[in-house]
Amino acid sequence: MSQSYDRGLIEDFGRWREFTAGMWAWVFHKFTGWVLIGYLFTHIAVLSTSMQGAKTFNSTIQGLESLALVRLLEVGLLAVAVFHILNGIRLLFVDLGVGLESQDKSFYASLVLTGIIVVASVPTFVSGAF
Amino acid sequence: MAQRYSSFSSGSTAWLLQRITAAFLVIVLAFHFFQLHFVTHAYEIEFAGSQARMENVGYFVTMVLFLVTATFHGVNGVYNALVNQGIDGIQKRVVQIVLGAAALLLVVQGIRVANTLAGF
Amino acid sequence: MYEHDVIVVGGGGAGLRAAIAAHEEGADVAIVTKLHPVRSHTGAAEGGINAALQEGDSWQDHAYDTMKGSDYLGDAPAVDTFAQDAPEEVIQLEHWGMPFSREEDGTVSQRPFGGLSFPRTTYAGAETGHHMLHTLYEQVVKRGIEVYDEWYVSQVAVTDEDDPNERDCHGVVAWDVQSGEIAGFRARDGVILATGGLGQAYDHTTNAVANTGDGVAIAYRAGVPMEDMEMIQFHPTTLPSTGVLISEGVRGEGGILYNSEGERFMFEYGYATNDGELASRDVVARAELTEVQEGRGIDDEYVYLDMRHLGEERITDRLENILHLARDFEGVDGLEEPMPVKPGQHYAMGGIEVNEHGETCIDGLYAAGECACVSLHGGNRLGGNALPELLVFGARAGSHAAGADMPEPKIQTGPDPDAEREDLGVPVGEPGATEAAADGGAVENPDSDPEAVVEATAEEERERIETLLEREDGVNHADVRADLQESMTENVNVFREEENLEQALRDIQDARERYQDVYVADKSRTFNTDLQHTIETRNLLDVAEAITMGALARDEFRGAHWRKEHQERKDDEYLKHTLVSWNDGEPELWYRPVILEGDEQTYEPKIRSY
Amino acid sequence: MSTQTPDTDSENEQPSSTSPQERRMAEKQARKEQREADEAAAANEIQGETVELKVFRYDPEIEGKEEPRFDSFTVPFEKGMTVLDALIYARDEYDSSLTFRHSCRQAVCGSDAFFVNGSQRLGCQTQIADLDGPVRVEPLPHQDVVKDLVVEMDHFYDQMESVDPFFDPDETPDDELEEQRQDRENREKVKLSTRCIWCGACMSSCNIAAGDNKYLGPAAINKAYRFYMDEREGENKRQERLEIIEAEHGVWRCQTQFSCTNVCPKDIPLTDHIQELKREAVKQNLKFW
Ligand SMILES: Cc1cc2nc3c(=O)[nH]c(=O)nc-3n(C[C@H](O)[C@H](O)[C@H](O)COP(=O)(O)OP(=O)(O)OC[C@H]3O[C@@H](n4cnc5c(N)ncnc54)[C@H](O)[C@@H]3O)c2cc1C
Ligand code: HEM
Ligand code: SF4
Ligand code: F3S
Ligand code: FES
Repeated sequence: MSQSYDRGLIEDFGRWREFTAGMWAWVFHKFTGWVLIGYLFTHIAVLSTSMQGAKTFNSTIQGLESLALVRLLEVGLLAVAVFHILNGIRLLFVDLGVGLESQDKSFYASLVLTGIIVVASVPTFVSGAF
Repeated sequence: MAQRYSSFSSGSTAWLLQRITAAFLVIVLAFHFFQLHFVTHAYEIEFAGSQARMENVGYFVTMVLFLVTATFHGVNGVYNALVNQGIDGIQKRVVQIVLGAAALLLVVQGIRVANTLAGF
Repeated sequence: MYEHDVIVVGGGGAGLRAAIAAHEEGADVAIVTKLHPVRSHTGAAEGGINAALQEGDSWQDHAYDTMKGSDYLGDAPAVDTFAQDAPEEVIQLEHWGMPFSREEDGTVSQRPFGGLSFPRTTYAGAETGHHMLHTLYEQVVKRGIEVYDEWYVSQVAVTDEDDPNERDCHGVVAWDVQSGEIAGFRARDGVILATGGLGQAYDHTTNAVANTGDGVAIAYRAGVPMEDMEMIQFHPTTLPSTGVLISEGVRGEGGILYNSEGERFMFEYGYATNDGELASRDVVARAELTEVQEGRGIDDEYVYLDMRHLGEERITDRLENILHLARDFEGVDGLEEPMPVKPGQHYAMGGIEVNEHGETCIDGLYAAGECACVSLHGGNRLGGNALPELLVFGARAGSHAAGADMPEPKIQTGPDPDAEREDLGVPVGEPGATEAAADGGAVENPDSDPEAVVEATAEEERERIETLLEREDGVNHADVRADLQESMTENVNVFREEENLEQALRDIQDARERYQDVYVADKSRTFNTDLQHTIETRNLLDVAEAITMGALARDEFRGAHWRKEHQERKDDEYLKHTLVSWNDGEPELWYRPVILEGDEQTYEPKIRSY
Repeated sequence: MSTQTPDTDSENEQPSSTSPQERRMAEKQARKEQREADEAAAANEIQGETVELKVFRYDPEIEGKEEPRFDSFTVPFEKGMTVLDALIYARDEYDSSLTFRHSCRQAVCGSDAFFVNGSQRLGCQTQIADLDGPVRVEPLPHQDVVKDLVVEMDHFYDQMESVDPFFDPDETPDDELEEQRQDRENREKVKLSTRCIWCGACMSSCNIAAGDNKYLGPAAINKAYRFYMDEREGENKRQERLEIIEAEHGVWRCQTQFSCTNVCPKDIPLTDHIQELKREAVKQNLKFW
């Protein structure tokens, strides 16, 4: 057998510039999914403070909520969740075989909608923190 | 020839459940976010409030279901992502065990929290 | 050394069908092919497969049309066998799942085609060949037939008796393109050559780059005569830059041809005052070339085929794939502009001389498909008759090689000492044919043990390749090939004049001499296409020479063969096949009479008019 | 009747003060310079429009090519020129060792799928005029490179063949001349799936196939679809084939990236077909509940 040259994984990541809509959707969906499940773990961990009693619970939550950083992270979480939901819905349609021809458009729509929802929610999210 | 499988674990079930949980999550997650960021603002959250909500059986059940479906959905998603990256053999076994344990832990701990809150 | 009962060289329609047939006969078969089977040029066929399937049609009619189409240069036993076997073969394909186009009631559709007295062309959309090729390959996979893909066969291993009729073929020698390994393949029962067309002898062709006439040249150098090589079909509407075929459908739907003056020349200049654009292929091709030669071509090269007037709706409905072809391969939008077209080489009616079982004169050596000449198409192939040929004669060659019982053949093969010979008076042949570096001819081999024959041939091949690779400087084969193609297109095209044909022979001779100094710049053993093309060019020289010799010798106008000096068909003189034998590198041209007595009728030469 | 002695004889006899190796190297150098000069001259000579090609080069055996690199070629542009035409020109005029598969020149043989300006395309089906220069041509990503633009296809073929890609009815009509019937509608349904030319572009574009070597890949799944949906197919085979495609590395691996559908030169709606098979598998399994 002749040798052949395996260009390895670097290739894939080097090619991100050439990704098309469906691939970006896949990348983002993956990323947001992982963030969400990561968050779920942290979330439950934080809530577990309630098991030590109401005080600890309250002070932890309010302590966290008073941090601007946490507020910003929450906006991030919202963005992540909203995108995952919208693109998730898009994927559900794709699974049903509906609207496959406009899969790229629906992806862009998810992005735009996510943007709008997040921007619109910012005031509610950060109010009181700054 | 690529190998054949006896297909003892049907991928279709996991796939379908991932979609069904997703559909369910759309609703609950939206509700959850709305409830805790818009109806009650996050910074206003207090033990008492959470307790009050949790004492409602309907809410309690929804939250537990939310937890279970989200866990399944998330963990199965992660597992799928890893299989897509071509894990196999021992590696795959380990991932299955770790993810399974993590999921179990998450669900158990989550239910305990909910119980505490509800005061059951 | 690899060993099998039957070795099939080539994985196109003919090769695959032969392999399946041999396998069904119980043989251990292997296909050795330079392209993966699904890459074969059978996949390019668009139009369809002829077979008399319907009520009201009969194999006799199909045979009659074929014989008439051949301009009475077909051999009746081949024509009859063909027409009789075709229906079963086509239905066989259907049973194998081929996605034929269907009628309302679910039966396969048939459409009319040029030269047929009945609509008997079955088809699968506009990509019949593609579906046929894939369907056959699927059956090969199903049967687990071994395929050595990307193995280039360069020689057949043949014993060295003086008379080719007494030689035996014991296998082939091939090299693995990917690794450079050269190996012998021993065939216990037979070798079937199914290497396809030779369009690369011309620079403008509908054929693939891989269609280099390898099988024809290999068999020729092993002692098998080439038959009717001068009979080359040209298609009038091919795209100038690539040779991609624009189907007759465009003209059928009402597309018109015009020249640079905007004249509808088929009528204006009286080439075909009745049928106009729909006159037969050769007539239209000659008309186009005349226009160009008389200065009314566009860019001195092509004419326009215009379908804009048909309207967008009709075009997208019926000719959509043409829009894609023009767009993808010529960068022209057929809805906005006329499409440039010119004639291109399309099909070789001639080839390796075989009988109706696919046997050559060398025992154990068979040929089928476009590389073979059972003498079915004679002077002119009817559209849709090549694909069924692959099936019918591929299957027969496969069965026979695997030892099936078959009746005595009626067609004779092999050099005949009593035949009428002709000397063209122009130098032809191979300088240095007997030198070590030259390939082909029977390898000297005192030992008649089959394995030794294969091994000795392989050894010779290793030496030759070594020699080619060792040369550090010399001529690039691409230059030789380009000159050859140019000369062939210039001189042995649709128009054939004595002077030009002689010029072509001199050019070929020239090219041969230059080829003696050919060198391979790429020294790698890995996927060396430079080496492969160099060897292919050598094959092209041999087939081009035979084409030209035949064209020069045949002083008449028959089928696709048009001679300026001889404008009529001469039945009393030329109802005979042209054969060219290798003869140690000095080609010898001789004739064998056409067989017109068929199973049920004797075909009477009639005027070929439609 | 030979009039000429083969070149090699005289060459071998050359009295050499230097070792043959050195001599060859020197000659090689000279030739290289000559070639470069020729190329430069040719490039200068070219009147009118030209195209700049950047082509990936690699050869495990040839010094200087063992490390992959890009070579540039300047090729005269002609109307209607395709990427394949440009490559052929570069090979025939400048560097005959430039290696790529190609055959039909008309998008039916599927041998010349390359990575052109960041996308999987057939060289013969891509008009240079449609591309931004310089045109960058690379071998298909995610497949091992054998040499230059030639990639290892065996894995792709294995995947294609692993779905039992052949028709296998339970029974065919007894009469040799009697065909099986197929509804026009059913033929329409499988029509697009039968157009596949095995070029491998889709497989190369799919990130999942890149990560998971066992994933059947879009082309093989499409092949399975072609038979699964054919009403003439036998029930037994249909079930068997379904099992193959719904195994762990079958349809479930597809993450609907759509890249396969985007690049397929035959416009086969691959994602569509994969999704339909997923649903089909779910349906079949639900029956047993
Ligand atoms: C554009 C076009 C349209 C056509 N349309 C029709 C039509 O509508 N109807 C019709 O009946 N006919 C049609 N024809 C003619 C018909 O398609 C061909 O004659 C036929 O397909 C040839 O098949 P084959 O099996 O002989 O050769 P091919 O399909 O060309 O196969 C040759 C095989 O041999 C192999 N091979 C070659 N040389 C070597 C070697 N040295 N070593 C190893 N392997 C080798 C190749 O790899 C290949 O697998 C058309 C032809 C063209 C070009
Ligand atoms: C709210 C509605 C949600 C919808 C509609 C949704 C939808 C989906 C869908 C359809 C997939 C499968 C993608 C595929 O297989 O191609 C998926 C994957 C995933 N989801 Fe969700 N999801 C939702 C919420 C969540 C939540 C709450 C979490 C976290 C707990 C989560 C975590 C994940 C993860 C980790 C993946 C796998 C991502 C990957 O491919 O790597 N999702 N989601
Ligand atoms: S499905 Fe399309 S892209 Fe994939 S191999 Fe077939 S033709 Fe090529
Ligand atoms: S690119 Fe891959 S992920 Fe699915 S849609 Fe195509 S197979
Ligand atoms: S050369 Fe055959 S597909 Fe491009």
